[in-house]
Amino acid sequence: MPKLNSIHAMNRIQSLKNGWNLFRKDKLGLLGLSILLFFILMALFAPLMPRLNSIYKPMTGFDPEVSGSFPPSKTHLLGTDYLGRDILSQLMKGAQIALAVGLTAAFTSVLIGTVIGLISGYFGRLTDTILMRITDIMLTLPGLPLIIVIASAIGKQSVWIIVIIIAILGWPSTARVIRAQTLSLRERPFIEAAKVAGASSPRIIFRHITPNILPLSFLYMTFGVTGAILAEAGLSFIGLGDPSIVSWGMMLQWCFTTGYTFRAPYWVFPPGLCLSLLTFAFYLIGRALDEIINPRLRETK
Amino acid sequence: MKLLEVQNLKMYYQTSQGYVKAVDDISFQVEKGETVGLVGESGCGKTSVAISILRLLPSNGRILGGRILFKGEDLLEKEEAKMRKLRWQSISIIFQAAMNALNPVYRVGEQIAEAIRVHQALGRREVKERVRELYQLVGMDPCRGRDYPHQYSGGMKQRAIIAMALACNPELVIADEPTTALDVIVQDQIMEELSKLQRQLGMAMIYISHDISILAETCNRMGIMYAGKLIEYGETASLFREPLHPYTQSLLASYPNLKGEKRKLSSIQGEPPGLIHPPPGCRFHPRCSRKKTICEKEEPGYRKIEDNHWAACHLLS
Amino acid sequence: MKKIVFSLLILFLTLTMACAKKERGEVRVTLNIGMQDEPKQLNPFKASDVWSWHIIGFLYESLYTRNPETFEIIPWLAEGEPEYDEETRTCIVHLRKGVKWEDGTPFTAQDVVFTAQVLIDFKIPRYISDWDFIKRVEAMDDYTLRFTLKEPFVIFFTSTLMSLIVPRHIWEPIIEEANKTENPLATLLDYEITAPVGMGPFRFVQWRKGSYVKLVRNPDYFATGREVKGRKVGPFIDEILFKIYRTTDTAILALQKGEIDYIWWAIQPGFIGSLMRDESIEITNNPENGLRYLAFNLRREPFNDINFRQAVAYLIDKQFIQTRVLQNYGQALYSIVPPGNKFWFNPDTPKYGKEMSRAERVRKAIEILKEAGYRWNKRPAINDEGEVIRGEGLIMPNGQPVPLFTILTPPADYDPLRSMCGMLIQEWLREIGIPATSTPTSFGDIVNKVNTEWNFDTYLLGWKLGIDPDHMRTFFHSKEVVRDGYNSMGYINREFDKLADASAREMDEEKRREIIFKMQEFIVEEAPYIPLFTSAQVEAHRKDRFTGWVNQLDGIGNGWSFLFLQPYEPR
Amino acid sequence: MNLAKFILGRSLQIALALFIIMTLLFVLFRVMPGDPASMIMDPKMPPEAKELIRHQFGLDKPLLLQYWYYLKNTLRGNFGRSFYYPEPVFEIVMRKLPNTILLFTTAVILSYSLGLPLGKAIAWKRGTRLEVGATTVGLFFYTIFIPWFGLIMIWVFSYKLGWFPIGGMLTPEIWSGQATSLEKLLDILYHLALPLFVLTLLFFAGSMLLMRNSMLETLREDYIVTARAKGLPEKIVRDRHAARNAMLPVVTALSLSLAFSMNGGVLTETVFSWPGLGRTLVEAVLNHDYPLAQAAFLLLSAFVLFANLVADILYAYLDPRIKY
Repeated sequence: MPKLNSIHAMNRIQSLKNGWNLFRKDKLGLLGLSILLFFILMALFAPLMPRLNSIYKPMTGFDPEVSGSFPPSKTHLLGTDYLGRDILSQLMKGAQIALAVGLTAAFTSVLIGTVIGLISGYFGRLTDTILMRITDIMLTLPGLPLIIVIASAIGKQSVWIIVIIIAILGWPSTARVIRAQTLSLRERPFIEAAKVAGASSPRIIFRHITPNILPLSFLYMTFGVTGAILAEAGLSFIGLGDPSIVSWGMMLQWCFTTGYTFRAPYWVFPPGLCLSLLTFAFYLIGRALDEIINPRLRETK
Repeated sequence: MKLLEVQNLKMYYQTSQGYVKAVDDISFQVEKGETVGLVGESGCGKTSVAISILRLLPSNGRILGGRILFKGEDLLEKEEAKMRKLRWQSISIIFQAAMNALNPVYRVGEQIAEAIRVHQALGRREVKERVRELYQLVGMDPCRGRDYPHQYSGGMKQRAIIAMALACNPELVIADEPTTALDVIVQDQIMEELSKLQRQLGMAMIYISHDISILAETCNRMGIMYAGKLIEYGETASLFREPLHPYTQSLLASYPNLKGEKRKLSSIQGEPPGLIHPPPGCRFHPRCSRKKTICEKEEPGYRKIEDNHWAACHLLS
Repeated sequence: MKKIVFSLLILFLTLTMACAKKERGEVRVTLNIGMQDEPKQLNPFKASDVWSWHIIGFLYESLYTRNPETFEIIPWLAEGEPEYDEETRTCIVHLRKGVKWEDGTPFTAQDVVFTAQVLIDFKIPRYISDWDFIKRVEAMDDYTLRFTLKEPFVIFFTSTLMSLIVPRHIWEPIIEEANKTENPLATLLDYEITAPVGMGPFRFVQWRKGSYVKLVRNPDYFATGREVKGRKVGPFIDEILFKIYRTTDTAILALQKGEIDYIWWAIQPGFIGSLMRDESIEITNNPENGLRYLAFNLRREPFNDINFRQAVAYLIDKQFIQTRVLQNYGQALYSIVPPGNKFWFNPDTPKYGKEMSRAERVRKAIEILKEAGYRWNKRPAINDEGEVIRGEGLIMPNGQPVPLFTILTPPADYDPLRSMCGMLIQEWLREIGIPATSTPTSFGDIVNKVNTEWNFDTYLLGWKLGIDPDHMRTFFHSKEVVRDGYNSMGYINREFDKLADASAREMDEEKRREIIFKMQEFIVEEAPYIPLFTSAQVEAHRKDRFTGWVNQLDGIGNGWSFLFLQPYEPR
Repeated sequence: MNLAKFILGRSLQIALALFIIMTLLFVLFRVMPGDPASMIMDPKMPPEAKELIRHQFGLDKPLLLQYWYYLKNTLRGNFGRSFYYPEPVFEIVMRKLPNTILLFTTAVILSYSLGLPLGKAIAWKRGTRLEVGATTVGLFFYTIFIPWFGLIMIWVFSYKLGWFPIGGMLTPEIWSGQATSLEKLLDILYHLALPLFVLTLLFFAGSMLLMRNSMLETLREDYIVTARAKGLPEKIVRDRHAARNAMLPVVTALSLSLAFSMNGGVLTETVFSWPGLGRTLVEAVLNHDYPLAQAAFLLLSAFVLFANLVADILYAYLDPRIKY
């Protein structure tokens, strides 16, 4: 039944080009995309820094001239940390880590969420009830505390373990949405047709339903990235991060534990700002995508 | 006397892709106490006409031209506050989506009472009494006023909405697909109910529907809309007897005729055009089986065929 | 709605601001001390953390104590030197008369006998090593004690006689209760003390968990008015308020705002810069009596090879650690006794790699390994510019490659210095193809793997030490190679055992010192531990509030400081 | 649906969730590889004490029996003794719980009472600069890294301006002296102000954005057009018809976002040294005080679940479709 004000409901955007045309009109989305591009560039250029000079190794580049934390100078554009390591190169390395952590964790959790949502939505009945009950419960658990507890039980402080934990805990919201979408897709005529034509369940799921929910999964991934990056940073901040890795959270943790918090703004400010900006960027992009994928949210009717 | 005159109305929606020309240069009139039908496929601009009359446009809707005279006064020039007084008091509307036209969190009776309170200085008891009356008028148990919308069946909701539309004794009621969501039996009941009420109360009505057969029995006059244009307008009998526009003809052909003879349902080829870049010339030409070269280039003007029967088609000249 | 919320907000803000400006109350001399954590407990038998002892230390006293400057032992609750008789292995100690517990009960020899009996009978883990060689403690009268030793151990004087004494009349019922339970020791240790009765310079008043602990001056303190090293013993402070700040940052801010007068923990170098600029704050820098070290599992290859261990010792750039990681607040360490312990510290132990450049260290390490029969898949080298060209695949003399091994370090939050050192050592070792991986691991895990399971390669931990160097005996003696023993490395050397035993029995200080020196050389040579550094106890206090802080090994937060502190009076 | 039935159903779900959490904790700390004893026993304990605890927790029994003991103990509030503090864990967490409730609930209530009207207002003014500005700022705060933001707040308001305390919950001078209860109350509020502000700002951003989106959805509903067609004044359409309905999904989202908000709660408590459960959890984990960490987490989850229930009841109250 058409709604009063959806008289000219747009056809579902199928081609990427149309999507991009819509995205281009979203100024906040573009802002997000440009911030993200900036950080991608940062991550890409990160390996170049140590090649310039070995003092730009983020972890072990101790500048022999500088023995402590100093404000920005010509050789160290953003200053140095307490061991005389270059903050800029750490920041760039941090971008790499943040993107890697965020994307891997988000991808994995969305993958899990999508599969669970698909199974739950497609098969329905008991499978659905059980899976959705679990999902509901998972959704009501406080995430970061759970990650903290699991990380402490495992005891090893490795960034990949953190990623795995985040990934495993992050799927429920995706699963829910994908399930709802699958439920509505399942009733569509073309699925019926495929069933009548004798297609097997996996075939229907992968050939017919999955392509239709992928945009939604992708959308949830952008939100997932935000969550994963913040979770890793939060863990690092409270001291459960991976000390063998230069992440922004670790940079902050080093700064705090060595007592430069209020003394070295050039050291505290960049990682925190980068974290906030990168997550902000992913959120903006996600929001813009949301408006494309869910036309109901779009301004124009 | 003419109750409502719509003159050259243009109403567009602004979108990121350009203007959606939902109502493009439409004129028609409604006499006092008369029933006028507007027919067309969904998305042709019928509802846009309705909400233009009430000036209830969504934020991106713009009226870009024309006049809407209600009892001689141009509604488009009225201040918002005066317009608000006029809504419901003089012109009320029954929306197409009965299911969603009632606010789910308030009692139905309260929603009707709300409309009365805004427009009439009545005491609490009087309002209550009026609501009871209205319930009885549409054939419902007044006690149901204490229920919430979700406790109503579809038909009941529609009746409640009708009751609400009649709350302030309006001079004109716009019924926008009042029965689409209901099953056939209820549809008939509601339509009968409405006709009865109209006769009883003597108000004018505009019926909007995609189903030409429903309107045939109730409307004095009828307008056929296609892609934002009113392509034919005339008295119902005349229009049924001699549909002028090819679109009207095929529209009539797709429904059982008045006598109830079953005819082969012939559907019209193709899809209605998008309204951002409607086809040049006659908007129907891409689907018209009898199109001429001129149809692609020049927009047809109205041709008066009989008294009160007009159509816009190059074939008529 | 909006208005209500807004006006509530305004009200809330004005109230809180008004509250902030409120005056502080009556004039009493209060010393405000910032602590990082609250005491775990006030039970002196169980408490093992510094925060608890920061409080408990004020409440109880011991028979003897150490001079604030020379660390020589001086009588405290006791009167005169202990009278030791070598023949009978007995020792007579006389007690000072007229000392009272804070509830007015007189302090007698019975309290000491009782305390000793509890420590010995219950084998209280924290104290038993100081008491298990004591055969008997008897009260000959109310003010005379006789200790009978099973074996002569020098720590009798340096540790045993310095144990805290608890009041018998308070603890006797508790002990009786504990004895009735299934596990008396656990009951005693878990016993929660809420209102401790002591006799120290301050009395316990209140502890609001998570926020503060309050102590007030003990007006009957027995030592008040005595002179020690030319200074009059106080306390000259009416009360002490211990405020708990979880982070150094907040404590520093509180110090700068004058909310506290002293931060009772070592602050990280990063804070010092901003504090130096503050006129009213003084930074003290005292050596710490402790060491951080790298230990090997000598049960495994190649750590059982002294050559390997020495090569590692050469590769570790302790000076780099000192200048960078410690920012020169602390010292590279070349012995098992920290240099701050001046009497016992042996300055002439072998100093691997001291004053050597990176290239020289690497060259030396390669040389040692080559001579010992090690080979490489890819030999590390040093080019003309003195840069190290990385080697790969170190192969042991037996033809096996050196396995990938771990350096267990505590996580950064526990000790940023050690986890950072772990990272550095990993890099230095890898340069010449030693496949080390620094693995930050929770402290509990390390303890479990190292002490209980002996399932480790190398680890990086630290010790906080006493003045007496007896710790060397416990760390490296072969009898400690037992589960949960101190010698987790599995270091067994009979020659060292002999030296260690002698050091414990030697009652003559000068002779003992020679033995202790020898032990230091021995261990550094053998390198079951590689001592890394001793950090500095850098502390901050306000100069405009109190004067008279006593600078000591381990900082100004010592008992003497609080006995001598006087309110600052500007001249 | 019947309200009582609804609440009962939700309570059962909460009970189930708690049961799953307990099981999860059991699996994590007892079954995972490594010595389970080391997770519930202080490595520094004397062997006799270890033996006692081993017995008490049934570590010498088969796993299933251990699980049974564990459930029984936990349900009785016997979380064991803390490794770090010489106290039963139960007492510690119960002392911290009110502080968390105070900070968290006040922040939630405050942020929603500010965020909902503002979200409503900016949705109504869709497309204006105000809306874009508020949305952008809201999104920024929604994704900001809380510890960093908290520290900046401390630096500005406590350090530079000196308006607020740096952390903690009370002023020792006031509480250890003879202060009246009012003064003590005000002292707590004074300490509460800054963490509350930070947490409120973060939640506020979320609630505002939620309300905005929900309001935008609602404004497309047909009954809004009906309301406007009825000639109702805009304010009534906005507040009575749109906002009232827009609240429903917001309340649903509230109950889902509570768990998420707790992340911010934990970090805020840590940064501001607020002696709540979140910081207790963090400290317990850093101290390897596993019994305390488990209990803090369990209680934190229970609190979130309970808050969920409250949100659900609120929803049932707001939505007549559930009430009857």
